[in-house]
Amino acid sequence: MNITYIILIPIIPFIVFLLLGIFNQKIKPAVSGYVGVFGLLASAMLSFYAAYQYFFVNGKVDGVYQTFTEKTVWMHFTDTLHIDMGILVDPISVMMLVVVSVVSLMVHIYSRGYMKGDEGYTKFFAFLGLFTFSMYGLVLATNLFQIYIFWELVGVSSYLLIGYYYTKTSAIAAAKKAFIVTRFADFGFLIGIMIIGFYTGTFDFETLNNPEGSAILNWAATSFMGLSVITWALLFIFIGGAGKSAMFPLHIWLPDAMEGPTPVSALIHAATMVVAGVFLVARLFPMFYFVEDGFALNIVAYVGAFSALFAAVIAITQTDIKRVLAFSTMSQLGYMMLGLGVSGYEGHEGVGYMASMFHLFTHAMFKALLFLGAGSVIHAVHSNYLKDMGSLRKYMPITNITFLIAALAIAGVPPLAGFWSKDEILVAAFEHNKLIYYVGVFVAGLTAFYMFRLYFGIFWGKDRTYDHKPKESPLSMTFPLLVLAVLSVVGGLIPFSEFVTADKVGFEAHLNYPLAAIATTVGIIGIGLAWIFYKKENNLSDRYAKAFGPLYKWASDKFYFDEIYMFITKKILFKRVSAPIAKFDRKVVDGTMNGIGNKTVLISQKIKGVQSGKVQDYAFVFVAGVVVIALVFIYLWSN
Amino acid sequence: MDILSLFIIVPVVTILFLVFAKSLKQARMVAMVGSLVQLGMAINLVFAYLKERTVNDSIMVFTKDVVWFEPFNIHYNIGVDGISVALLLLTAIVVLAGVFISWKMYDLPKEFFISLIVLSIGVYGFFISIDLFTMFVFFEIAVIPMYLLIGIWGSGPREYSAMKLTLMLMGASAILLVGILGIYFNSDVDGGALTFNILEIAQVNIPVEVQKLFFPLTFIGFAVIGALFPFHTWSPDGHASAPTAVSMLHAGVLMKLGGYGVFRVAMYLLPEGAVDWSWIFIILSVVGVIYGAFSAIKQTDLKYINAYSSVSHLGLVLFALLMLNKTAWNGAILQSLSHGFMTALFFALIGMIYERTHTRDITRLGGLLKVIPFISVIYVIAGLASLGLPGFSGFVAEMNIFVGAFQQEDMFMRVATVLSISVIVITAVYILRVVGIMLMGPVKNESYLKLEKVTWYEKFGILLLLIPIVGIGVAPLWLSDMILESLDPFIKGLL
Amino acid sequence: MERIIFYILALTMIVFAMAAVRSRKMLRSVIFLLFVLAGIAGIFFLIDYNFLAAVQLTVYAGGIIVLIIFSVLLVHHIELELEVAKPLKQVITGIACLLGIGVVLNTIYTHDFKVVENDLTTSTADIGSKLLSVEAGGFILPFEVISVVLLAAMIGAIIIAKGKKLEKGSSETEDRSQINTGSNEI
Amino acid sequence: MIEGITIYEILTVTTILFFIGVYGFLTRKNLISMLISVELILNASVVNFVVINKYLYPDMLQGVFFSIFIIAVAAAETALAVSIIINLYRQISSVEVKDTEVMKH
Amino acid sequence: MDFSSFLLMRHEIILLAVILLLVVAEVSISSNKKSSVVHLAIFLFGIHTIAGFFKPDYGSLFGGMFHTNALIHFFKNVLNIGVLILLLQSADWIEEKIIQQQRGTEFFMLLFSSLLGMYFMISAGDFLMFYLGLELSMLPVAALAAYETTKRISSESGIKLILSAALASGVTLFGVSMLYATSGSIYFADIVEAISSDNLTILGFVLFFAGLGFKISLVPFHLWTADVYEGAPISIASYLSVISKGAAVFILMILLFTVLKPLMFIWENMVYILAVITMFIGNLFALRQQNMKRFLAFSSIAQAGFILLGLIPGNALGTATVVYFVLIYVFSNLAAFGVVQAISLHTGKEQMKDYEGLYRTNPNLSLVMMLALFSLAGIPPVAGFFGKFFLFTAAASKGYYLLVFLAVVNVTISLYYYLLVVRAMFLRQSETAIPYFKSKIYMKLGLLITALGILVLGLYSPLYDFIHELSNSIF
Repeated sequence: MNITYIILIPIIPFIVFLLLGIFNQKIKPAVSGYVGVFGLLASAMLSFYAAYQYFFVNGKVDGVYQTFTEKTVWMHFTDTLHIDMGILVDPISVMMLVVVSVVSLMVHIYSRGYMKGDEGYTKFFAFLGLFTFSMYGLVLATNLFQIYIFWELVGVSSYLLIGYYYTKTSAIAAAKKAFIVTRFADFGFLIGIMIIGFYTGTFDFETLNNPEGSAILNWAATSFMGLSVITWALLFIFIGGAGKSAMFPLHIWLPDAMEGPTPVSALIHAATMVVAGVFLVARLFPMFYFVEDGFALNIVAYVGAFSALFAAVIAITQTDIKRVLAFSTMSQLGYMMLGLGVSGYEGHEGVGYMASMFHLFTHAMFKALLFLGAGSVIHAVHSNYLKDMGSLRKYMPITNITFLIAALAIAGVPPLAGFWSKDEILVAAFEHNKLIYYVGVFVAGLTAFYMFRLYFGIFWGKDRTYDHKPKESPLSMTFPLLVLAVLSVVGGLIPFSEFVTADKVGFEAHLNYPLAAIATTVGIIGIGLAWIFYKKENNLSDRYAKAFGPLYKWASDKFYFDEIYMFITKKILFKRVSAPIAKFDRKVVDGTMNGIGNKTVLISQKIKGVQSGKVQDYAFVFVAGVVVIALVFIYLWSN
Repeated sequence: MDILSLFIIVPVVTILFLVFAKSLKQARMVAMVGSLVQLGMAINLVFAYLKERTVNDSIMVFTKDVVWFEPFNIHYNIGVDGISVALLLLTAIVVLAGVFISWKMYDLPKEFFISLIVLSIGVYGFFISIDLFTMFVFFEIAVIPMYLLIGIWGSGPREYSAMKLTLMLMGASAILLVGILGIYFNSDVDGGALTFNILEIAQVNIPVEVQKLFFPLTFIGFAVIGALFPFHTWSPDGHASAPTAVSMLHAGVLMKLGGYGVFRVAMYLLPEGAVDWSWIFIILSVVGVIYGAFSAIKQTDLKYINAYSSVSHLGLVLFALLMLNKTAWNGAILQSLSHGFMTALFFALIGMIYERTHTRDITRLGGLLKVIPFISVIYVIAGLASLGLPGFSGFVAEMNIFVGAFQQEDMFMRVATVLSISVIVITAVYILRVVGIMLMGPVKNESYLKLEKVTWYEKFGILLLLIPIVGIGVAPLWLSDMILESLDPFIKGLL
Repeated sequence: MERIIFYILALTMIVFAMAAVRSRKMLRSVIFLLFVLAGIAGIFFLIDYNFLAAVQLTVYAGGIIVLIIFSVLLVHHIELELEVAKPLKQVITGIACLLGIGVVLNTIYTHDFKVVENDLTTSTADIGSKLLSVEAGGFILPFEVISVVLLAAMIGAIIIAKGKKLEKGSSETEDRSQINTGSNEI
Repeated sequence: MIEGITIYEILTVTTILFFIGVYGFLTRKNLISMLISVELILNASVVNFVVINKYLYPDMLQGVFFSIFIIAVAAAETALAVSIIINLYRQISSVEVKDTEVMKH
Repeated sequence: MDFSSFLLMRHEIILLAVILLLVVAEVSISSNKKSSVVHLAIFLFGIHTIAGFFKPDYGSLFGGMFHTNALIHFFKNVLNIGVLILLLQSADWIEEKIIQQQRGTEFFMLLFSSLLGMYFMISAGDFLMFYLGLELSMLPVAALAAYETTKRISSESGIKLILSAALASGVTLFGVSMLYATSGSIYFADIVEAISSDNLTILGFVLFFAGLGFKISLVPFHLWTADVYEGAPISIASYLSVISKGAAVFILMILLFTVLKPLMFIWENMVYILAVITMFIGNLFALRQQNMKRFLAFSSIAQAGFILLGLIPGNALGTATVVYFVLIYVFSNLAAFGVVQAISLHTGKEQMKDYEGLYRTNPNLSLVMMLALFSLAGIPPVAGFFGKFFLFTAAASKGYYLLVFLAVVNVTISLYYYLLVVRAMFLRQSETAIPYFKSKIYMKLGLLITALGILVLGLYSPLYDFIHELSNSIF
C-alpha cells in the first residue's frame, strides 16, 4: 500500500496554520474561516480515504493488519540512536486519523459560527490548524521521540488555545497551569524515553513492540530497585500519558482548561488531545503487556479506575456545565485506561484493548457533541453556570435533541454508541479483575446520573428570565451537532473488534448479555435518580447534598487538589525555594563576589597609614625591611 | 588572502571606515555593510566547509599558520572545524542583528559601533584560533569592550555592573592564563618543542598529575564566562545594565566562548584531568542549571529573568561537556548555538519593549499582545523556543544533551541527569509566568495603548535571529551531523 | 699603644656619634659630628692612610661640616631646642637598630676573614698615578665621572638655592584636603 | 694594620656608627640633623672600605679609592641637600620633618 | 683616547658634548630668546638618539670599568627614546618655566647628566662606577624634583628624595663593602669568580639589593615614590618612573644574572617574595588614589613587582622578557604621564575627578590615556599585554605557577583602578569637564609616538625576536 499521500494529512493543516499565522493581519475573517474549514476538509477526506484503503482495500495479509512505515532520519544522537520523522500506519493510527479528522472538521465548521465577530478569528483558526497538525503528527508517529515532539506541540497548541482570551486573568492562569502540569508529566515521559533509548537502543515503535524483539524479551536484563528498568521506563512514560489524559493526580489542569473557547474544549480537551495518553499506552501496549508480566499495565488499570471514580464523584457536584463535562471526560478517560489495563494481548483476550479504543472512538463523538452543545447553550445564555439556565428546550430544540442523544450515549443506553464500547470495557474488566469491574459499573451509574443532572438542569427545570431571549444557534453550529449526533447513534454499530485489536488480528465480539443488562440497568437507575432530583426544580438535591455533608463539600471543592497544588507551588516552590534562592544569589553569592572587591578596597583604606608622609617612617620601613630580609635569608632560608 | 583571516580583516577595515564616520547615519550604514559582509562570509564559509570536508579529513581545515613570536613558538594559527563554523555563523548573525537593533543609537554612535565590532573581532578570532596564545589574546579582546559598551551606553547601575563584569571576567581569564602557561610548559614532555598549538598538544601525553593541576584552572577560567555557578553573578547585573545590542552579543555570543573554550582547551588537552575533576563541576553545573531556573522564577526585571535563564541554559552546556560523550557534546554545541540565537532574540525584544514602555518591570507591564502584537508574538515564540519546544532549536539541543547524559550509567551521573532534565519544567514556569503577566492580561497603563509599532529594522533584526532558531529546530540533521563529525577527533582523546 | 689609642678613638667616636644624634642643640650636634669625623681621620692615620686622613679632614671636616654649619646658621636660631621623637618611637627605633647591629655583628663575627699581615704604606704619589691611569686598576674614568657629578650637583644646588620666594597666598597645596577620600565602590 | 686590633673590632665600631646614623636618621625631627645622620652612615662605609682594603687586600687600593669617591659624592649630596633645605626654609620658614608631610597616603 | 673607544663610549661622549653645548648656549643666548633653548635641546638630543642607532661596537675600557655589549647598547637606545619622548612632552612646560623664571637650560643639563649617570651605571664594570653612576643619576633628579622652587610640594619632594636616596646609597655602600670584604675586588669580573655564599656575602647582597630596590621602588623600599612623584614636576615624575626605574631594573638584572649568579638560590626566593609583596602593596595603594600622579606612582610600583617576575628564571629568557617589558612600559607610562602633563599644563588639574567627561571634550587625549592604561593593565591587543604575558611565561618556565597566579590576581586588581580612570574619562559626564584645548606640536608628537608604540610594539613580533637574540648573545 502506498502511504506517501498520508503525509499530506498533517501537512495541510500546517500550511493553513502558516498561512493564517503569518498573514494574520492581512486576511479577512471570512476568508480565514473558509481556509481553515476547507483545509481540514481536504485532510479529513484523505484520512477517510486512508482508512478505507487500509481496512478495506489493503485489508489483512495473513490475517493480520499490516503496519506500514515511511520515515527519514531527523537527527542523530549516536550511531544507533536517532530520531526519525515519518508516518506509521496501523489500525490505531488510522482510527485516530478518522477520529481527529471528524471532530476537528466539525469543530472548524462550528467555530465559524461560534467565533463570529471575535477579533482573533483568524488567529483562532491558525491555532486550530496548528493543533490539528500536531495531533495528526502524534498519531502517525513512528517512534517515541517523534511522538514526544508532537506531544509537546499539542501541548503548546492547547496552551495557546486555552489562553485564547488572553486578557482574561483566569484564562491565562488556566493555560499556564495546563502547560506546566503536562510539562511536569512530560518530564516523566522524557525520562521514560531516555531509559528505553538507553537500554533497548531504539526509539522505534515497530522494534519495541515486536513481541519477539529484544526490547521485550530482554526486559529483565537490568533492574533497579526490584523492578526491571523497562518497567520503570513504562511507568515514567505512563506518567506522561497520565498528564495529558488528566489521570489522577495530574488531572488538575483539565477543569481549568475549560477557560478556553468551547470549540477548543470539544476538540482538544474532550475528543483528541486528552486521549493522547490513552493512545500512548495503546501504542506501546505490547511492551506494557509483556514486560514484567504487565506490572506497569496493572498500574495503568488502577490509576484509570480510580480516576474514573474520582472524577465522576466530583462531576456530580459541579455547577459549571463545562466543568461537569471536563470531569466527565476525565472519568471516561479513566475508563479507557482501565480498559487497556485489564486487556490481554491475543484474540479475545485483547478485548480490553479493543474496547478501550472503541470507547475512545465513540467518546470522541459524543463528548465533542456534548461540548459543542454546551457551547451552543453558552453562546445563547452567555453563562457557564447551571443556575443561569433552565427550560432551554423551548428555545433551542436542535441543541436539546442532540445533547440528549449524547447524554444517552455516554450513559450507556443501548443502542447508542456509548453502550457498546462501555459494555466491552466492563466485560474485559469482569474477566480480569472484579474489583475494577465493580468500580466500572458504579462509575457507569454515576455517569448517567451527573449527565442527566446536567441535561435536566439545562433544558428542563425552571424557566429563567433571560436578558436576551435565547435562540437556537445558526446553521454553522447546529450542523456539526447534527452530524455528531448521528455518529453518536450509529458509531457503536461498527464492528470494531474486526479492525482494531492489540494483536491486529481481530476477533468476533459478542455481547455479554448479563453484563450488558447490569450496566444498562445501572445507567438507567442513574438517569432515573437524576430525573427525580433535577427534572423539576426542587430542594431534594440540596437536602441530599446536606446529608452527605463534608463529602459533598469536598467533592464540590474537587477534594482540594487545587489547593494542594497551589500550596506546593506557591508556598513551597515559590516562597520556600525560589525566593530564597533568588535572595541567596543576590546576598550570598553575589555578596561574596562584591565582598571580595569591597574587602580589597577596605584593606587598601586600612593600610594607607603606612604611607604617612613622614620621610622617617619611610626610612624606618626601609631599614626594617632590610633587617628582616637579611634575617630571613641569613638564618631561615639559606642552605 | 585566506578565507578565515578575512574574519579578522573585514571588521578591522570596518572599524577604519567607522573612524571617519561623521554621523549616526553614516556610522550605522558602515557597521551594517560590514556586518552584512561578515554574514555573507560566514554563510559562504559554511558551504565552503561542507565542500572542503568531503575532500579533506584533517581535524581543522582552511588552516593558516604564520609564526608570530618565534622564541615562544607562538603562531598565528587558524583553522576551523564544524563546531567553529557553526559558531562563526552564529556570531555573524547576532552581530548583524545587533547592528539593526542599535539603529537609533544617538549617543556616540561611532564609538558604539566600533566597540561592538572590536568585540566581534575578539569572538571571531577566538573561534578560529588553533593556537592557545592567539586564542587567549582574542578572548581578552572580546571581553574588554564590554566595559565601555555597558559603562557608556548602559542604564541603571551601569558603572557598577560594567566594573563587576569586567573584573570577574578578567579575573577568570587571569586564572586561565596560569592554566595555559601550565599546559604550554608541559607540552614538551614527549620530547617535542614547547608549543601553544592545540592540535599538537593534544598529541602529547601530558602527565596525569599535571592535568589534574591545570584542569580546574582552565575549566574555571573559561567557565566563568559561561556563567558557571557560583561565578555567574556578573551576568545578571551585566545584562541588566547593558544596552540592548550588547546584551544580545554578550549573552548570544560572548558567553559561548566559555563552553567553546572548555571544550577546546580544558577537555581536549587535559582529558584525564577532566575525568578526575568532572564530579565537582558536574555538581556545580547542575546546581547552576536548577538554581538559575529557580532564581529566574522570582525575578521581576525582564533582563534579570533572561540572565538567570542564561545561567540555567549555559549550565546545561557545561553539564553536557562534562558528560564526556559525543551526543552530549553535540548537544552542548547545539545548545550554545540555540541559546545564542534565542537569548539574543530575547534581549532584542526586551530592548524594544523597554524602548517603548520605558520599563522592564513585568509587574508594570501587561497586555502587550494587544498593543505591540508583533513583538509580543515573537516573544512568545522565543519563550517557547527557550523552554525547549520541539520545532525550535532549544529542543534539539536539550534532547542531545539529555540523551547524551543518559549514556552515563553510574548512579551519580543518572541523578545529575534527571535533575538537569527537571529544568524543562522549571523553565516552563518562568517563561509562562512572564508571558502571562507581561504579554497577556489587561493593558495596565493607558499610555501603552499608543505604543509605536515595530519598525522595519527591528523586524529585520528579529527575523535574522528567528530564522535560525526555527531552522535548526525543524531541520537539525545537517548541522548536528556537521558537528558530530567534528567531534570525532575530540572524543578519541578521551577513549 | 696603638691599641689603646684605637680604643679611645672608638669610644670617642661612638659617644660623640650618640651625642650627635641625641643632642637637642643643633649646632652642638654638628660639632659632635665633627669630632666623630676627626676620630675617623685618626683611624686612617693609625692604619697609615695619611692621604685619606687628610682628605677626610679637609673635605669632610673642612667642607661638609662648614656647609652644614652654614645652613644651620641660615635656618636656625642658635638657642633653638630641637624637638625629639616620642619615647615609644625612640624605643622601637632603638630596638630595630640593636637588632640590626646584632645581625651584622653576628654575621661579621661568624665570618672568617683572611687577614693578610702587611705593613705596606701608600704614598700620595701612588694614589695620584692610579687615579689618572687608564690601565687596569686605574681610576681615571671614575675621576672624570665624579667631576660630572660635582658639576651636576653644583648646578642643581645653585638653581634651587637661587629660586624665588613663595608669593603669599599662592599656595598650591591647599587642594589636598579632598584628595584622600578614597572611593569605596567597587 | 693597627697593632693588636683585629678587623673584627674595627668593623664592630663601624657597624655601631652605621646604626647610630640610622637611629639618628629615624628619630631626629629636623632635616639638617637627618643630614648629619646620613654623614655618619656614609662614614661607616668609608671606614669599612679602607679597613677591609688594609687588612684583607692590601696590595690593591680599590677600597681606598672607593672611599675617596664616597667622600666626594657625600660632599655633592650634602651640598644639594642643603640647598633644597634652604629653599624649603624660604617657603615655609621651617626645617622640621613634620612640616614636610603635606603629601601622604 | 682613540676612535674605537670613542665608538664604544659613543652614547656617553655625545651626551656629554650635548651638555657642554647647552652650557655654551646658556651663556650665549640672550635672555629674551631663551625659549629657543628648548628647540636646541630637543634637536641635539634627537641627533644623539639617532647616533645611537648606528652599528654598535662592543668591548670594555679602562681596565674593565666600562663595558658595553649589544644588549646594553640597545638598552641605552631605549632610554634615549624614552628621554626624547619625555622631552617632547615636557617642552611646553619648560618653555613656560623659561618665560616665568628665566631658566630652562639647567633643566636639560641636569636631566642629561642624570641620563649620563644611567649610561655609566648600566655600563659599569665595577662597583665604583656603578655607585657613581647611581649617584649621578639620582642627584640631578633630586634637584629637578625640587625644580619648581616656588612650590612647596616640589621642595618637599626634593628633600624626601635626596634624604631617602642618601640613606639608600649609604646602605648600599655598606653592603658593597661587605661584598668587597668577601670577594676582594670591586670589579664585577673578579667578583663573579671569587664570590662565595657565606653569610657575610648574603648580608652584603641584601644591603646592596635594598639600594637598587629603592630605585626600582620595590616594597618595602618604595615609600618615597608616591610623595616624590606627586610633588615633583610631572616630567620628573615621569622620568623617575620610566627612565630611572628602567635603568635600575636593567642593571639589577645584569648584576643578578651575571655577577651574582652564584647567589641565585638566595635571590630567586627574594625576588619571588618581593615581587608578590610589591605587586600587592602597589596595587592596594593605587586603588584609592585620586591624584593622577600619585596614582601612576603606585601603579608604577606594582609594575615593578611584575617586572621582578622576569628576573626569576635568571637566563636569557628572563632578560629578553624584562627588556621587552621595560621597552613597552616606557611607552605606556610615558603616554599616561604625557596626558597628565598635557592636562596639567593647560588647566593645572591633576585629580581624577577632573578627568570626568574628558572623552567628550578631548577625545584624542582620552584615547591615548586609555591605550596607555590598557597597556599598563595588560589588555590585548596593545603592547602591555604581550610584555606581561612574556614576563609570566618567564616565571612559569621555572615552574612558579603560584607566583604567576598571584601576579594575575594582581593584574585583575590593577585593572580595577585603571578602569577607574577610564570610567572617569569615558563613562562619566560632567558639567565641569575640562574644556577642549589644543596641545602644541611637541606634545602632540610626543603623545602620538607613544600611542603608536603602544599599538605596534606588541603586535610586531620581530622586535621581540630581536631582543631575544640580543639576550641570547650575551649569555
